[in-house]
Amino acid sequence: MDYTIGTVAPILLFPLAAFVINAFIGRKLPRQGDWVSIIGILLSFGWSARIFNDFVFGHYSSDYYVHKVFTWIDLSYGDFPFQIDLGIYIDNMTAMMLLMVSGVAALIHIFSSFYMKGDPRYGRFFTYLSLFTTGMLGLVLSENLLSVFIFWELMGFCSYSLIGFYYEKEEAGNASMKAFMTTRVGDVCFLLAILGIWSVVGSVSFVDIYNHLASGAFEGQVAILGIPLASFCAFMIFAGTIGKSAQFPLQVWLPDAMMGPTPCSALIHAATMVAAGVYLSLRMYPLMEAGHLTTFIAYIGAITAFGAATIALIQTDIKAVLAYSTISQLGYMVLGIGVGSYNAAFMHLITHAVFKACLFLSAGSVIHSLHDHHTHGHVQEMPRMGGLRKKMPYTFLAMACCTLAISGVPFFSGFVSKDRILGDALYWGITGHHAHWYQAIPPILGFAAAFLTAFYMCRMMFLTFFGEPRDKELYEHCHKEKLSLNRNIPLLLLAVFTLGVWYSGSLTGQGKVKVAGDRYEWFSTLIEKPNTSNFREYTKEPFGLKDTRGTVHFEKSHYDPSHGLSEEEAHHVHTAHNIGAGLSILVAFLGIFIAFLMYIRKSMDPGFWVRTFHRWNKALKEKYYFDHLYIDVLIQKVLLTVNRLLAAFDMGVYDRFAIDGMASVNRWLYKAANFFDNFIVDNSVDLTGVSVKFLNVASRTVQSGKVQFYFMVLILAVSFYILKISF
Amino acid sequence: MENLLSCILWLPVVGIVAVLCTPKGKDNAVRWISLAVTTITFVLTLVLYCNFDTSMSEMQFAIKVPWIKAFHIFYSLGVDGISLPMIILTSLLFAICIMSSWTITKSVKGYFALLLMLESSVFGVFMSLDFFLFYVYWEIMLLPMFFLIAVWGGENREYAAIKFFLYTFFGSILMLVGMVALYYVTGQSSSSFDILALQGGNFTNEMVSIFGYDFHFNKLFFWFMFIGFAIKVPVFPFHTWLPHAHVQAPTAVSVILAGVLLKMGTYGFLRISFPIFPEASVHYSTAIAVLGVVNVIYGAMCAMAQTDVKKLIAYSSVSHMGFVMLGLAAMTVQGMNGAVLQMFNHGTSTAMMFLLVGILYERSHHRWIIRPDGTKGFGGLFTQLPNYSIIFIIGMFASLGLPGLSGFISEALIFLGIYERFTTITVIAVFGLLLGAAYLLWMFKRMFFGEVIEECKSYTDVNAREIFYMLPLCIAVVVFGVYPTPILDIMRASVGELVTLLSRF
Amino acid sequence: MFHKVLIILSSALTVASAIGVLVTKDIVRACIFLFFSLFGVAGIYASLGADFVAVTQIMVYVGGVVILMLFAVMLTGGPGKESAGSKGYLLIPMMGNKITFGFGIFSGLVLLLTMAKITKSVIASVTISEVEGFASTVERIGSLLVSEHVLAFEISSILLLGALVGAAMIARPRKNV
Amino acid sequence: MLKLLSNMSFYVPELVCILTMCTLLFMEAFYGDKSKGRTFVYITAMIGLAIAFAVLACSVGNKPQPIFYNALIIDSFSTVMKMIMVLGTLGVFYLCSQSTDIYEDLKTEFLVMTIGVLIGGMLLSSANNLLTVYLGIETLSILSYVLAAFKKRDGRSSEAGLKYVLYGGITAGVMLYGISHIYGILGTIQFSEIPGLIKALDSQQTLLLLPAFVLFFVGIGYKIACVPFHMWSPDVYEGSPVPVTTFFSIVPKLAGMAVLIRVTLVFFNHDGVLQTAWVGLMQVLAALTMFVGNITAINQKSVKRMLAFSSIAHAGFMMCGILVLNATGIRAILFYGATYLFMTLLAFYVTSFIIDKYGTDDHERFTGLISKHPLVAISMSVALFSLAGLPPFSGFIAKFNILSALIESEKYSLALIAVLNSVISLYYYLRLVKTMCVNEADSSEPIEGLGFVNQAVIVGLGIPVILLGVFWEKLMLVADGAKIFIQ
Amino acid sequence: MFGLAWYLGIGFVLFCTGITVMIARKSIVAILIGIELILNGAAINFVAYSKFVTQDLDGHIFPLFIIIVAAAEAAVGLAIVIRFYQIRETIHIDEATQLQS
Repeated sequence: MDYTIGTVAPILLFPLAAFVINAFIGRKLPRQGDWVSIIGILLSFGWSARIFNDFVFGHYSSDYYVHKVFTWIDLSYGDFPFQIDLGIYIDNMTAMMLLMVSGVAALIHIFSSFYMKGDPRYGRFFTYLSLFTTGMLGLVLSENLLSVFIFWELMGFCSYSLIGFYYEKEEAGNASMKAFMTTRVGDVCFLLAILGIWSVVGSVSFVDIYNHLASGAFEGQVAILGIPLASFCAFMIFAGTIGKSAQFPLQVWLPDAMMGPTPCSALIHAATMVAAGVYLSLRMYPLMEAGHLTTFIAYIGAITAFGAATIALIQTDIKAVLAYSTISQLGYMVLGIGVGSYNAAFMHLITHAVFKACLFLSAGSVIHSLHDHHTHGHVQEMPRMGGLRKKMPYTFLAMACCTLAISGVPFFSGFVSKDRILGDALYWGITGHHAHWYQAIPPILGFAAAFLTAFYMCRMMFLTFFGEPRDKELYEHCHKEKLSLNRNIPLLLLAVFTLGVWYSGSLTGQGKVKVAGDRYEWFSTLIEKPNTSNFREYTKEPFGLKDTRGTVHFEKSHYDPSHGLSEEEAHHVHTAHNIGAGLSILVAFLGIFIAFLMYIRKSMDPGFWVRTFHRWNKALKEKYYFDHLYIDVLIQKVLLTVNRLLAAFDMGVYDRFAIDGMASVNRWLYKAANFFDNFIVDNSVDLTGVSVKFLNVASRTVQSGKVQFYFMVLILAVSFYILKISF
Repeated sequence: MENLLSCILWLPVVGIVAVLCTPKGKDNAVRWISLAVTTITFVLTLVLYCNFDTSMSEMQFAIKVPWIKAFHIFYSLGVDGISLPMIILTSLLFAICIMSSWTITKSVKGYFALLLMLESSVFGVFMSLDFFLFYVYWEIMLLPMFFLIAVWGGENREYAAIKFFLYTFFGSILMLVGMVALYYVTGQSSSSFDILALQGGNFTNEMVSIFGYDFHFNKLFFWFMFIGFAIKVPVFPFHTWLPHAHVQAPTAVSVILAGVLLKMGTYGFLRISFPIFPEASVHYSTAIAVLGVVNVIYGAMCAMAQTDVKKLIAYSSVSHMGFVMLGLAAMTVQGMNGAVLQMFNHGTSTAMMFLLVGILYERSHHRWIIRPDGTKGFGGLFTQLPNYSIIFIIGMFASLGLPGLSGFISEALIFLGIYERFTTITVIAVFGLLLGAAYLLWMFKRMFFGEVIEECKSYTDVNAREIFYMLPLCIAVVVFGVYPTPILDIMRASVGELVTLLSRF
Repeated sequence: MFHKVLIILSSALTVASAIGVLVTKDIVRACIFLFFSLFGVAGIYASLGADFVAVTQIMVYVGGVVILMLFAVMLTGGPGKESAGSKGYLLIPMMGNKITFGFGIFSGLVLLLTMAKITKSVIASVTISEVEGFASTVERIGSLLVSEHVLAFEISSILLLGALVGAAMIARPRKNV
Repeated sequence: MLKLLSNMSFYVPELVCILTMCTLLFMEAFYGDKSKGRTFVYITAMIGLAIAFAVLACSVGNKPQPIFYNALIIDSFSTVMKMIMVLGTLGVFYLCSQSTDIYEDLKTEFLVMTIGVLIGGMLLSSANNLLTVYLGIETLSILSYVLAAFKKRDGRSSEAGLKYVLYGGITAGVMLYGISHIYGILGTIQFSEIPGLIKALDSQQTLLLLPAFVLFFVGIGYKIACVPFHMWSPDVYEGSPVPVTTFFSIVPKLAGMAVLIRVTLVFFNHDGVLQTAWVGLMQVLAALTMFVGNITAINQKSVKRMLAFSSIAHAGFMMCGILVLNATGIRAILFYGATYLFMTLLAFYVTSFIIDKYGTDDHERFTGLISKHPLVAISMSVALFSLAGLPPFSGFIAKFNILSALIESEKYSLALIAVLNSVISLYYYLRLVKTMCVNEADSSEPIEGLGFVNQAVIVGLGIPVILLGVFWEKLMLVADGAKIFIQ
Repeated sequence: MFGLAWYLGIGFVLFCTGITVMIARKSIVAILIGIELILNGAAINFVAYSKFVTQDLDGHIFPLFIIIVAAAEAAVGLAIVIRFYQIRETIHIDEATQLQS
C-alpha cells in the first residue's frame, strides 16, 4: 500500500472537514449536521482500517514502519540551518491506535446522536467531537514530538470546551479550567522536554531521537542544575504524561471533567485523550530508560492505580466511579511502562479504551434513561438506582462484560493485559534477579488495586442493576430499553471486543490455554520495545502525493515465547507470570465475592467499614485533600497572594514611588527650598514674627522676593568660586 | 515602485488634510474618508508585499533624498523583512481601528485626524533608514498618542497620558544622545545617520567619560538605546506606564498601542541596537534574556491579580512582549524569527482582545471582572453573547498560545531559539506560559460561565460591523497559526543576515 | 609733600565717609557722607594725575548725583523714614536688625577676603613702573573721545537720552486720568 | 574723519534704529495727549526696524570689519544676532500694539525704550572692547529698568523695576570691579589685543585673571539670567507688563549670549589651565541653570512666571553651546536663538491675550482654550512642545544642534543633563497643553482680543516653528556661515 | 608708600563698603548709595592702574563713562524709587516682596 497524502491524510482530513463544515454551517444543516461528523469519522475509520490491514495482515513485522515528512517551517539562512518538519510515522502501534481511536470514536459519535438528542447545542457537540477526533488521530500519526504537542494541546482545548459544554453551570467553568490548567502543567513540561531534546538532536522526530539515543548523543549532556539531559527530558515528557493521563499528583482534574456530557467522557476522558499520555511515554520509552526514570514511573503508576481505586470505593456517582477507575487503570499502564512491560502497557491501553468507552456509554445509557421530573435533570447517583437490569437488558449486558473485563476475570481483555502488567511487575519488583528492595512496593500496590477494582466495579454493577429499585418514582418513569441502532449497537459492539480472544491467542493471555497458534499472539509479536539501534541508518522520505519509496521488505515476525530472553531468564519470567496470574485471578474473585456479599447478599455491612475507618473515609471523600492543597493552599493562598502583592507593589509602590517619585523628588526639592527659605532666609533676614511668618511663607521658595537675599546669593556665589580657585 | 513607500507614508497625511477640510457636522464623511484612506493604505501595503523579493536581505523599495546636507541627514526609506510585517500589521490594524471607532462622537474630526497622524508616524518609524528620521517619527508619534489618550480616554486619562508621554520621552531622549554620539564617533568624514552605514559597530575601542566615569562607547550607548526602546516595549522595570495608558485609552488607541506601538520598541532593537552595537548586544544578551523572563513572569503574575479586564490584558502584553525579548536575546535564526513573528502575532491577537473588550465596554460601560465590592461584573456572557464568545475564545486562545493559533508558533520558535543559550531562563520562562493560561482562563471563567447576571441581560450580541472588523484578525490568527510561512518567508533573509552579523561577535 | 597730604587726606575722607554711609542713622546724613566720600575720590583722582576725571567727578557726581539723591530722600518722606519702617524692630539704628546686620557684615567679610586675595596677588604680579604724573590729561582725553572712543561717546548720549526720557516718564504724574 | 565716515557705512542698522528712536520721540511730541490713532507711530517704528533688518540681511556674509578704532566689529555672527534681535523687537511691537497691559498713552515711549534697549543689544553683539561691552550692558540695563517699571499705576511693575535697578546696579558694580582688574593685568581693553596678551602671561597672572573674569562675568550672567545670577528674573518677568516680559526674554538675553560668546572666545580660546577652569565653571553653571529653571518652573501657577523660569532653563541650554568653544556651538546658539524667538513670541502672545481678558495668567485661565479658539490652542501647543524640544518642531532641532555640539566635543555628562532637563521641562509644558486641550472649559465665551488678525498672527508665528523644524537646512547654513571674528 | 597698593586698597574698601551697604541697609535710597560706592571703588582702580601699570588714558576714559552711566542709573533708579514710594508709601526694601513664588 502506498503511503501518500491521498492514503494517509484523509484520516485526519475527514474529521477536520466535518469540523469546519459544522462550525460554519452546521446549524443550518438538517439534524444540525451530526451526520457530517459521523460520516467523517466513519470514513476516517475506513482509511485507518486500510492501514491496519496493511500492517497486520500485510507485513506482520515488528520492525516495519513508515516515516515520511514534509517541511513546515524553514528558516535556514546561510550557516544557520533550521527547519521544522511535520509528517507521519506509522508502525504497528500507530496502526493499532488509529484503528482503536477511529473505531471507538465512530461508535461514540453514533451513540452521541442518541444521547445528546434534544440538547440545545447538539450541533456544537458534534463540532467539538470532530475537532477532537482530528486532534487525536493527528497525534497518533505524528512523526515528531512537536506535532504531538500541537495535537495534544488541541485535544486539551477540545477537552476544555467539552467539559465546559454546559456553560450555564458555574461548576462546569471551574471544572474545565481546572482540567485545562492541570494538564497545562504537564504540557509545559512536555514543551521543555521538546526544547531539551531539540538542543541535542536538532529535531524532535521520533526516529531522530531513537537514532541519537542509540549513538549516545545524550550522554554527558546536562540540562540545568547538573541534571543529565536525558533524565531531564525523560522526566519532563513523563510530566506531560502525568498531566494528560491524570497520574498522581495531577490526577485532580479528571473526576471534575465528568461535568462534560457522558459521550465526551467516554471518548476523551476514558478512551483516547487520557491514553495519549501513556502513548507518548511508550513512544519515548527508550528515553525513559536512558534517563533512568523507570522506577519512578513505576511508583507513580502504582500509587495512582491504588490511590484512585481507594477513592472509587466510596463514590456514589456512577460517572465518578468510572472516572476514578480510569485514573486507576491509567496507573496500571504507567506501572506497566515503569516495570518494562511495554507490550502489556500498550495492550492495556487498547483494551482499556474499549471497555472503558463501553462502560461510560453504558453509564450514559443508564443516566439518560433516568430522568428526574422534579429537577429536570439526569440522575447519576447510584443510591437512587437499583434493579435496572430488567429495564435495560442490553445496557446491562454490555456493562457486565466490561465490568468483568476491568475486574480481571479470565477470558476477558482486561485480564489479558492487566495480568501481564502485574506479572511483569511482580518479576521486576519481587521475584526478578534485578529486583531491589525498594521496587517491591509497586507490584504489591498493583495487586491491591486489582482487588479494589474488582470490588468497586462490581459494587457499581450491583448497586445499579441488581436488587430492588431504591427510587421507585424514578424507576417507574424509566422506559424499557428497546434495541436501537444508535443506543445499543455501539455498546454491544464494544462489549464484543472486551473478550480476550481478540488480543491474545491464549484465553488467559498467559500463553497457557492456547486456542490457536503463535500467529494469534499477534499483539505480543507486533508490539516490541523500539530497538533504537535499528534506526541508525534511515532516510527521510517526502510526504507527498506520490509514494517514492522502493519496495521495502521486512521479515515477518514470529512469536517469541521467551521474549528475547535467555532460557533461564525466560523461565523466571514465566514463573513470575504464573504466580501473578494466579494471584490476580484470586484477588479479582475475592473482590467480586466481597462486593457480592455486601450488596447482593447484604451479609456484610458497608457501613461497618465506613465507621471503622472513618478517618480514612473522610480522606477518601476529600480525595486525599489534593483539591484543597492545590486550590485553597497553592493557588489561593500562595500564588494569588503573591500575585496580588506583586500587582500592588507594581502600581502601589514601584510605580507610585519610583516612577511618579521623580515628580515627588521635584516636589521634595521644592520643599527643601521652602525649608531653606523658612529657616535660613526668613529667620535671618528678619527674625521677628518668626512664628507668624513661619506659616505665612510656607509656600515660598528661594525666590523670596527679597532683593537683599538675592544680593547675598550673588556675592557668596562669586566669593565661593573665587576662593575655591585661589586656594 | 520607488515611491510606493512614500505613498504609504504620506497618504494618511493627505487623509488628515481631507478630514480637517470636511465641513462641520459631517461626522460620517470624516469617518468614511478615514476608512477609505486607511483601506487604500492597507491595499498599498499588500502591493508592497506582493512585490517584495523574499530572497533578498537588503532594503527594498529604498528611496534616499537629501534632507539636511549639513548634517548628512537623508529622507531615506526602505523596507526589509523585519519591517514589512510590521508595516502590514500597522496598516491592517489602523483600518480596523477606524471601523471600531465608528461610535466615537466626541470631536470626531480631531479624533480621526490624530489617528491618521499616528498611522503616518508609525509608518515613518518602520520605514526610516535614517536614524534622524527614525527619531523624528518616533517622537512625532507621541503627540497624537498623548491627545488621543488625554481627550478621548477614561476617567483618569490625563494622568495616564502625561505619564505615557513623559516616560517615552525620557527613553527617547536618551536615544537621542546615543544617536548624536554615533554620528560623531564614526569620524567626521563619514559622519552619518544612515542606519545601514552604522551597522557592524566599528567603534569598539572608543571610551566615553560621564561624570568622571569611563565607559566603553559601545556598551554605554547600547544601554542608552536599550532604555529608549525598553520603555516602549515595555521591559520591566520600565513598564508601569502601560497599565495606565491602556486602561485609560479609548479602544482603538489601546489596540494601536498594544498592537503596533509596543512593537516599535522591539523593532528598535532589531533595526538599531543589534546591528549597530553587535558586540554589546551579544555581551549583554544574558541581561536581555533575564529582563525578558522577568517580563514574562512578572507581567503574568500581575495580570493574574487584576480585576479590570483591560488592565489584565495590558499586563498580558507585558508578559507577551517578554517572549519577544527572549527571542531577541537568543540571537539564533529560530529565536529571532520567532521574535519577529511573535511581534506580528501578538499584534493581531492582542488587538483582538482589546477590540473585544472595547465591544463589551460599549455595552456595559465598565470593565470589572469582579467589582471592588466583590460581586461579579459580568456573568454568563457565553449564553448572552454566543457569537461574541466564539470570537473571544479564538482571541484568548491565540493569546495564550494554543497550537493551531498564531501565538504558539512564535513562542515555540522563541523557545527553540533560546533554550540552547539560556537553559535555566528558558525553564523559568516556559512556566510563564502556564501563568499566561491561568489568568486568561480565570477571566474567561468569571465572565462567560454560569448564569447570566441581571445586568448582562440587556447586552446585544456583536453586530455586523463588529464582526466585519474582527473577521480579518480571526483569519490572520488562524491562518498564520497553521501556516506561518508567508510571513516567515518575508523575514527569513533579513533576520538571517542579522544573525550572521551577530554571530561574528 | 602736598602730594602726600592730598593723598592721605582724600583717602581718609573717602574711607571714613564710606564707613559713615554704612553706619549712620539718618538717610540724609548718609547722602552727606556720600558727598564727602565722592569728594575724597575726586581728591584721589587728582593725586593720581587724573585732573579731568577729578573735575568731572566733582561736577557730575558730587554736584549732580548727590543732589538727586537728596531730592529723592526728600520726595520719599524725608529723613528717618527708614527707622519708622512698619516693622518696628530696629535694634541697631539704621541697620535693619541684628541678623541682617550680621549677614551683611559676614558677606562683607567674605568679600573682603576674596577681594583682598585678588588685590594682593594683583599687586604681587603686575609690573609696576614708577612714572611721573601726566602733565595735563584734558587735551588728550578730549582727542581720545572724538577718535578712539567716539563710539562710546555717542552711545552714552543715547543712554542719557533714554534715561532722561525714561526717568521723566516714570517719575512724572500720569498724563491722563 | 573720512575713515570715521566710511566706518559709518557699516553702522547703518544701528543708525537707522537711532534715527527711528528720535523720530518717534518727535512724533510723540506732536501727538500730544491724543491717545488714539497711533498707527502711524507703529508704522514708523516697524518700517525703521524693517529697514534695519533689511540692511542687516544684505550684509550677512560680508567680510568681518572692525570699525570705530576697533570699538566694534561687524562680522556675520553679530549681524545674524542683530537680525534675530530686530525680529524679536518687531514681534514685541506688534504685541504692544495689541496689548492692554501697556497704557495706551505710553506706547510710544515703550517703542522708544525698546529701540534703545535694542541698540544696546546690537552694540553688545558686536562689541570689541571692554568699554563698549560695559556701555552696551548699561544701555541695555538702564532702559530695561524703565521698561520693567512701565506699568506706572501698578505696584508690582514698580517693584519689578526697583528690583531690576538694584540687582542691575550691584552686578554692574561687580562687573566693573572685575573689568578694572582685567584692565590692570592685561593693560588693554581691546579684544583684538587680549588673546595675544593672555598667551604671554605667566602662570601666576593667568591664575589672577580668572577671578577678575568671574567678577566680569557676573554682569553678563545677570543679563542672561544664569544661575546663581538669575534670581531677579522671575520677579521682574512677573511684575513687568507682558510685552516687556516678552521683550526681556528675547532681546537682552540674546544680547547677553552674544557678548558672552565673544568674550569667552576672546579670553579662553586657547588651551590651558584658564580654559579648563572656565569651561568647568560654565558646565556647572549651565547645568545648574537648566535644573533650577526647570525645577522651579514645575509648580508655578502663573504661566508668565512659568515661562520666565523656562527661559532661564533655555539660557542654560544656550550656555551649553558656548562652552564647547567651537563653531558648531556658535552655530547651535544662533539656531537656538532664531527658533527660540518664534516659540517665545508665540507663547507670550497667547498669554498676553489671556491676561488682557482675565487679568491674570493663572493656569486655569487656559482651560478649554481649544474649544474657544482651536487654532490658537494648537499653535500654543506647538510652541510649548517646541520649547520642550519635541520633533518635528524647531525647538527640537535647536536642542539637537546644542546636543551635537556638546557631544562633538565629548561633553557627554552635560549632554545627559541637558536632555534630562528636556524631560523635566516637558512635564510643565505638558500640563499647560493638557489644561488647554483636554480640560473642559467652564464657559465657551471667546476671548475678544483674539480677532481674526491676531489669530492669523499667532498661527503665522506657529508656521516658522514647524517649518524650521522640518526644513532647517537654510537656517542652518545661515547660522553656519555666521562665523565669529576674533583676531 | 603711596603706590599701587594704597590706591587699590582704597578702591577695595569702597567696594566692600558699598556691597555691605547694599546688603545691610534697609532703605532703598541707601542701597542706591551703596551702588555709587561700588562704582567709585572700581573707578579708583582704573585710574590707579592707568598711572602705575598701563600708562595709557583708557584708564581715565573708563571712569568718565562710569560717572556718566552712574548718573543715568541714579536718575532712572531714583525715578523708580519715587514711583514705588508713591504707590506703596514706603521705601523699606522688605516691603518690596509682592513678587515671589
